[in-house]
Amino acid sequence: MQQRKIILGVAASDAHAVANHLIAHALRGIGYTVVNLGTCTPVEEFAEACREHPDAEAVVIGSLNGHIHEDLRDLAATKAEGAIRCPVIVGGNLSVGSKKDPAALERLYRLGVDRIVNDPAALPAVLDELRATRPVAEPLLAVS
Amino acid sequence: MQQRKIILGVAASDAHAVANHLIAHALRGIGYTVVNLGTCTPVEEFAEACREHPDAEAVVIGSLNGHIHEDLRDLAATKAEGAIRCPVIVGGNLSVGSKKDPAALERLYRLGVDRIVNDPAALPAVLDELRATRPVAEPLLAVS
Amino acid sequence: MTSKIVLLGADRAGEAPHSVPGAESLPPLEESVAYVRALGKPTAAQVLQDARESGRVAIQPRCGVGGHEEMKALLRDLEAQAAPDILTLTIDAHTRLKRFEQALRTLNRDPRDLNGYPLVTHGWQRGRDLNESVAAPLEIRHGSPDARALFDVSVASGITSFEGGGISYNLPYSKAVPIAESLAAWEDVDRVCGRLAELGLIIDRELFGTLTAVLVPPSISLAISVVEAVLAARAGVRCISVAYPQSGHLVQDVAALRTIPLLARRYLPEGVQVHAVFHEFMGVFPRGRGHAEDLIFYGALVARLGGASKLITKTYQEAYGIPDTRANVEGLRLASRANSPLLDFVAVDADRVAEEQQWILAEVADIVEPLLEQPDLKAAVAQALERGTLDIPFSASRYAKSEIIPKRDAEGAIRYLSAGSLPLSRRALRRNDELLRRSEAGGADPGLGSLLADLTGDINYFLTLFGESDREGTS
Amino acid sequence: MTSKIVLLGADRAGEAPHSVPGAESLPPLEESVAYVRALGKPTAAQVLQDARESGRVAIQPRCGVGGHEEMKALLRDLEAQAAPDILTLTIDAHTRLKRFEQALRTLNRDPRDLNGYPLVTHGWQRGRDLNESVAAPLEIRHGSPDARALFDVSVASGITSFEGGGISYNLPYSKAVPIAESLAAWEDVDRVCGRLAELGLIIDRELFGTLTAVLVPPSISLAISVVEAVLAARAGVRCISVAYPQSGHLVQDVAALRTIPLLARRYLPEGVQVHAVFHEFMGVFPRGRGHAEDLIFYGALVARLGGASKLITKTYQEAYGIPDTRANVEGLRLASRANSPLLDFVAVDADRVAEEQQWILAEVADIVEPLLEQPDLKAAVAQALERGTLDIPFSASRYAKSEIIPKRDAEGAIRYLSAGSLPLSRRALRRNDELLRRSEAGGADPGLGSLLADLTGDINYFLTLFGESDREGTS
Ligand code: B12
Ligand code: B12
Repeated sequence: MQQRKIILGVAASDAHAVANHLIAHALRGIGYTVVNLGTCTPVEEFAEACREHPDAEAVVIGSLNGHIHEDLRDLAATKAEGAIRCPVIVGGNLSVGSKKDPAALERLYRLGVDRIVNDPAALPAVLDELRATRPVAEPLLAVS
Repeated sequence: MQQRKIILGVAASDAHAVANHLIAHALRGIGYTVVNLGTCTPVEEFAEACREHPDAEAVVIGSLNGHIHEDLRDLAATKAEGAIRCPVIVGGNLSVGSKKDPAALERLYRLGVDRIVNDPAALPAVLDELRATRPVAEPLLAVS
Repeated sequence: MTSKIVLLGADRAGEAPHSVPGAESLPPLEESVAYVRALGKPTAAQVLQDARESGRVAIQPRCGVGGHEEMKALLRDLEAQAAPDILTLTIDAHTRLKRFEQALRTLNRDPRDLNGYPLVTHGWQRGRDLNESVAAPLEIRHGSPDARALFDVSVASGITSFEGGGISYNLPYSKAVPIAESLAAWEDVDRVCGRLAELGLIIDRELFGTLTAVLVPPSISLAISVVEAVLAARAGVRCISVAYPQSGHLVQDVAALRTIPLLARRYLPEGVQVHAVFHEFMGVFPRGRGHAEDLIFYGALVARLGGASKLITKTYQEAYGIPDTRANVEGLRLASRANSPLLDFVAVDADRVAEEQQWILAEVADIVEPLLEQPDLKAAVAQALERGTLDIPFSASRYAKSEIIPKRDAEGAIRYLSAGSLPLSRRALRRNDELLRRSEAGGADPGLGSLLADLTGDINYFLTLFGESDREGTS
Repeated sequence: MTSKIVLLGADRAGEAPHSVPGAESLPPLEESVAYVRALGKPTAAQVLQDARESGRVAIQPRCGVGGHEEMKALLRDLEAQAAPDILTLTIDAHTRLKRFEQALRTLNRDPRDLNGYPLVTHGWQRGRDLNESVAAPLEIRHGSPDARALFDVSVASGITSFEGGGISYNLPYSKAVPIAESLAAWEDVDRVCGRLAELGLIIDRELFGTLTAVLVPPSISLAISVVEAVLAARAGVRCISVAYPQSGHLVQDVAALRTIPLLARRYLPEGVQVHAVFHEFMGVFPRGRGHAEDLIFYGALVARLGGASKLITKTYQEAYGIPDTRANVEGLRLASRANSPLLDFVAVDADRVAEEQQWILAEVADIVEPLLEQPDLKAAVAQALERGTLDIPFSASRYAKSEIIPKRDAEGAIRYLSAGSLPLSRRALRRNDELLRRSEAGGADPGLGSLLADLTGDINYFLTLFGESDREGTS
């Protein structure tokens, strides 16, 4: 059986590597193939990876430095072009400042993000759920 | 020559003794006779001392605990009665709280205080000045 | 702002509890005990016990303002922002001296003119209201030679800790209250604590070893606390906190704090819980905010090193006046840092502490043992104060001779320049002399003028240490 | 709020200074030197020197917001309320990576969306405006593999301290910048510092030994700083600050800090001023405010014990996001307490520090000496990173192998679980093994899952220490 695959990376202006390393390790540990683009990854690089890995279930983007909105500026357009077709999950520290305004998350959805996840431990369940509800025809085996 | 004399004390609700001890010592050191009534001295006790020591040049009252206004409530009346005739000097910490409102000092003058002095070191000069300007006929030798 | 109120309970001032008209307005002790039980918060004694067991120093602010709503807001804000282990009602200086009429008048004119909360004037229902508005237990801190009216209202308010003692709340706080009177008044208070203990409610009775706060030699502070503790225990008190004021000298302070449990074992019956309480520096405080904060943190660290169960904090506004809420919060938060698990490595020279402790123990023994031998301890205390064989520096009261002249040695520890008539041993006196002589360059006998200058220098010790020579720091 | 602005100077990004169109808009170096002289404030280098001579630790915040007026207000407020010795312009993450267009766009849309001050975008006149609005000298803190455009604007702004280095501002901060490129770009920066020194202006060049901040073994941090310092000194830099990040283990941190002057003596020419800088814990910060504050104070105390010239502070909001002004002020004030003269008695076990220091020195020597022997040090560094004989954990960059696996020993010190291809001596490797084995109960070879769990545990060291196991503290 084919391994499940995701594309992982950190947003374009963001160099925080630790969570990225750990999430990649953890997903590999439960059987995923992780295409890890690492830190400082612009949207077009995610799109390229999608082209190379059409079987990827999701693009999973971390952002900690507060710049996620500018860094994902081109996401909606890229999705509209069809260059990214799978769901986009975002997690991390998603705005600048110590007091968090939920409006920052609203803005992300408007930018084309499909799911916002806080805790990396929740990723497998979210991936399962997205896979189960995905509008594609080909039959899939849900694995947990 | 007769020694100069003052009446010293701390306001009625106030038990702070240290500055009182030191001021008494210091004035004695420069030749004053100090009638020290000590802490917790109501206005009537100052008036009594004035009766006993008509030669006192001034009544010098310390207050640190912030209660000077209530403690000197009867001062104006006592002066009006003639029970205290010499000038009344007040010093210390003259209101409650860490931010000081000059209005607190105004209120003291209205209560019948003649001089407000911050630094005990300034007392001799103030006493000299009060003595020099005092409206009594008898000739006096100014000593510094 | 508090609406006008009339005087409640004050008519009982100076009278023995439950024996005067007006006392009907207070609930019976049993009801108050039940109230405390239903309150759903630990007693102060429990908090102290827990702190000791967990190796933390419990932290408590000084706080008291005149108005009731203002007091409630103050307690709530302090709790919300700094979560002290115990909260305080500091009582105003009129109430302390039973000047209830003046307290009432000031309260009705402008509560901000009061330097504390006039609990007797506000009455016990408002006391309960305060008690119910915070999770921490409350202590009454005041300075009343005769606190019986205040204590009754305190108990009725469900307050489980009460500061004071017949010596320590007389000599520093009043001019003309005979010591026999204050001892008798406090015996009444302690007896009620005994009855409450029988009813199952332990009141923490804190003794004000801080005394006049300025240059108090440790053995004076501790000796007076030992005497008061013995009297309290005999009257039935079951939880005693012995407060000791920071001298500013590390070894001396740690030694003094660590001596408290030894004194308890030596002079008090078993079954009495005894806690060491440390008062952050109680003398002339530096004016510069950073300097004041350095001293606040240092005090808290010394409390930890000395094994105190509780610390009473100061604020960076100490030199200026009663602090505002924010300064109080910041003082508490800063002091809390000294409880940090990351500071386990901080230590003090154990040998020097042990040596200093031996001397403190010996001096305290010299002072208290002749008294404790007497059949009537209260009478013995009154007589000793008259003779100067018990004494304090800078007494506010005529009933102490105040012959003691304290002086800092070269290292800053407080010693006896003159022990007055204290019955200290020759050895102890010689050691004090030697330590002080080391600090004199010339060693010549100082004149009176220089004595005053020296004293002032010692009083202003921390101003000098921080270079605030002209007393004008930056706030 | 800042009014819309157009891009100045950014066109020079990535180009050598003074060689591209647009450079005309910047003043000549001579003018900037004269400007700094006329500014009437000490340089950062002077402040550091003064701090060292007076035995104080200079204190500096991190601070940077997007808007110009907001940045000015921030600097002024921090100075008015906490008087740090040096102030910071923290640069936003777009500018760091020369994404000037994105910085400009965000600035014009909403400056609050920037995580720092986009100095290149604002331009040098605004830089001078900031400089003139406070008394303390400024440092630029950023994270740019190629900082030449930023440096030019910084010099033109009269800013006398500039952080970074060809390794330390590449590997943690970018993914795909070849090391040769960043080394060359930083050599340009350092050469300009050399010219400025000839013109009489000493720029403090701080090296970012903090690296990826999470579980960085001290010998890695110091080895990379030694290499960068040697390169900087060769390029003409006269004042070098070596920053070392708190590991959290007292002896290890004090030893590492005290090793910095020894390394300077061993590897740097005379005439180069070298300062040790301590970064308060740079890893995962506790969320509870009291816990965060405990860690902040502890860090400051360790800086003092280690003899650092400067401390970079954190705030109790670290775990949440860029702090607000008040949190920043409180962090600075709290850290200042560790400079208190009252804490002279606090000491650390000198023997253990000396032992740890010997090991750090030896490990650093193992790593750097093979490189320093090479005729072309820059080339040697690039090659070493490729081979893993120079390496860092958790690299953001592809140009480090990141084979090192760090681990805390039983006491919390950071050791090498795997040293990857680092040329550590057998002795050093054996000691690391032994220290780590002591922390394993069973001693069995851990599986991959448990390795990940261990690593996460070590990353969350202070969360565990403070009992914030679920990462949800109280703010
Ligand atoms: C020691 C002390 C005590 C001791 C006093 C022991 C004793 N019997 O003497 C104890 C612990 C008992 C005590 C009790 C209280 N205190 Co007290 N105490 C202090 C403290 C720490 C030092 C005072 C002192 O001795 N200084 C040394 C002497 C030499 O200087 P000084 O008193 O500051 O006086 C200087 C000037 O004011 C001036 N001066 C003083 N008197 C006079 C008189 C004249 C004529 C002149 C010209 C000048 C002058 O000269 C002095 C030298 O510069 C001060 C805070 C501080 N300053 O650091 C608080 C302080 C004075 N106390 C204060 C208060 C409120 C109290 C209490 C009411 C408790 C409370 N609610 O917190 C009780 C008072 C009880 C009562 N009935 O009065 C407040 C006053 C607040 C305000 N005005 O807003 C202060 C400022 C503390 C504070 N920040 O809250 N206190
Ligand atoms: C280590 C660190 C660094 C290191 C990073 C080294 C590296 N290359 O990895 C260094 C020192 C280089 C650094 C630099 C900067 N940093 Co930084 N850094 C941190 C720090 C201290 C720890 C981050 C970390 O590694 N945590 C360990 C990992 C395992 O946890 P985590 O990253 O917190 O992520 C958790 C969640 O967010 C989530 N998560 C993270 N990613 C993802 C992804 C997905 C898909 C999901 C589901 C979940 C998820 O899961 C993790 C576990 O719970 C945090 C503060 C803190 N948390 O204590 C600041 C912090 C993240 N940094 C911050 C900033 C701003 C910066 C800088 C811009 C500098 C500046 N202006 O101050 C630069 C960024 C440069 C750039 N181009 O991005 C801010 C972000 C501010 C904001 N959002 O408001 C923080 C919060 C610090 C602060 N309070 O200011 N930083």
